[in-house]
Amino acid sequence: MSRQPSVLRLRCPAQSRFVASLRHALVSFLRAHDFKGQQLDDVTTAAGEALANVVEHAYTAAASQVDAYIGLRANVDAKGTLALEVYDGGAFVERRPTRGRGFGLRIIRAIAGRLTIDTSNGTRLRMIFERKR
Amino acid sequence: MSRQPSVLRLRCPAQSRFVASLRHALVSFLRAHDFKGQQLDDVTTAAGEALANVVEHAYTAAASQVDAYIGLRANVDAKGTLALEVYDGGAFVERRPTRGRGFGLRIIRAIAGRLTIDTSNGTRLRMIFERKR
Amino acid sequence: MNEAEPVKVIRLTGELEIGRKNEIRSTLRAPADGTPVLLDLAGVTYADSIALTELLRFCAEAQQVGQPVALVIQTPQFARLIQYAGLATVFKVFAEPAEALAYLTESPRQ
Amino acid sequence: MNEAEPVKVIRLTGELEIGRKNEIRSTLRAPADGTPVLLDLAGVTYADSIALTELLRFCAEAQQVGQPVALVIQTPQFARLIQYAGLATVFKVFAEPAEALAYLTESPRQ
Ligand SMILES: Nc1ncnc2c1ncn2[C@@H]1O[C@H](COP(=O)(O)OP(=O)(O)O)[C@@H](O)[C@H]1O
Ligand SMILES: Nc1ncnc2c1ncn2[C@@H]1O[C@H](COP(=O)(O)OP(=O)(O)O)[C@@H](O)[C@H]1O
Repeated sequence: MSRQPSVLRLRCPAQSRFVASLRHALVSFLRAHDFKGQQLDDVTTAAGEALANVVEHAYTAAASQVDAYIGLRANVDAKGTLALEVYDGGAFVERRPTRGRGFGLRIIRAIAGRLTIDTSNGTRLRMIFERKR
Repeated sequence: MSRQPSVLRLRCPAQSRFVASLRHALVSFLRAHDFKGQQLDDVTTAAGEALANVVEHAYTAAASQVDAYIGLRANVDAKGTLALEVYDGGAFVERRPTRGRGFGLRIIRAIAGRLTIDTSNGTRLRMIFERKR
Repeated sequence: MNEAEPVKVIRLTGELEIGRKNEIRSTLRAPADGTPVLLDLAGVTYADSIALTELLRFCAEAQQVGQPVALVIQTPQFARLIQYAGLATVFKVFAEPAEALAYLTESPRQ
Repeated sequence: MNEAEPVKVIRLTGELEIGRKNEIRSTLRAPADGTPVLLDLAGVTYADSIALTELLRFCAEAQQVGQPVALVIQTPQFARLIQYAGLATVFKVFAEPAEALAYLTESPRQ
């Protein structure tokens, strides 16, 4: 077991073609830290939804010259607890739920034990996962 | 093509079991940025050697309580040029070449167009790769 | 399965995610004639809510022309995604193609 | 290949890298009796210099007991790694198992 924290940080243009590889990089990192099975799937699913939301919503109102990026930060501490953050420099879009949409945050809420959404400066989702053994 | 730079940063305990997944995470990131074929292999090989050197050498003289970490940073700029850094907080070990050893830096030199090794504060290898198309 | 009631098989494999949205959308086109559709998703390794939205749209279009749709899903991540999204009762999901086929060709429908 | 000259096959697959150092070391043990060894590395997907060091050690041990060793390598990354390390003339590398076998069983050796 590792005593020090491990950190993965990724920053990419907020384009759909980068989402899969951000997810793959996260999976590689989590596997090395003994995440597996359903928990590995669930964390990956939640990350995928948060990343897709950045691509789909964060920069819709932004000027085209803006630096439209997605950020991801995964921190595994000495106890194996994962803090996962997905963030952007865009603007959160308040919206009424529409039929056939609005699954992303619902899925994330179903998975993440603790979720905070900070929209004070872009959008930052923070999810905490205790490692299951 | 992305206009903004993309960055992957990883930090893990300097243990051999993390090296493969750091490499996998790098491969995922590079694939998304259109690295492929021999160049993708070569960059991966160079990164693997640099990471292995940190595990094998950087902290051999260090006290056991030291925060023995490996760092990796990959930056792809708007032109597609990759700056790859592998760094640690240990001490570079000057050594005479031994038979049957000493391949790591030789392999890295054969691959990296531009290589700098900064040993002023831990060891930091910096390699630059122009993207081949 | 008899000649009178053929089944159209639509297959998607790999990762059904945001980067493949257009491809998923164009693959999921309902035949206009009401032929039952077996959506073979057994080879899907990962799915996200973008894929779910396309599947929902496809099933709604199919329902409008009275076309039954059965999904074959074997990937735990995908099956759980549908649960988490609250869509468990919306899709007709089967683990085995034979079960899906039986549903499409044998069950009585109005 | 005849009864008088059997060939021992040692196979390693996947990623031959620092995380598997101990496993690679214990797999690469030279038989003491001089039996020719076919090192089947066709299924290797990646190799690093840690693996090269173990291969070198194995080949040196084999040479001491007059035991010929042929490597089967098909992965471009692995083949190039050997070039970059300056070891192209040190290992007997073949792309096909049949070629390696022919070398081990047919070529005249002192
Ligand atoms: N990163 C983000 N930036 C801006 N708005 C967001 C972001 N994430 C979510 N939202 C807002 O929250 C709404 C609900 O998101 P979600 O539940 O994922 O559903 P959907 O993406 O299908 O609309 C989105 O429609 C959007 O208005
Ligand atoms: N990150 C590092 N920290 C400390 N020493 C290093 C590091 N990388 C390389 N070295 C030194 O450089 C030497 C040569 O490295 P290398 O060419 O990879 O060969 P090898 O690892 O087989 O010794 C090492 O033996 C070590 O003394």
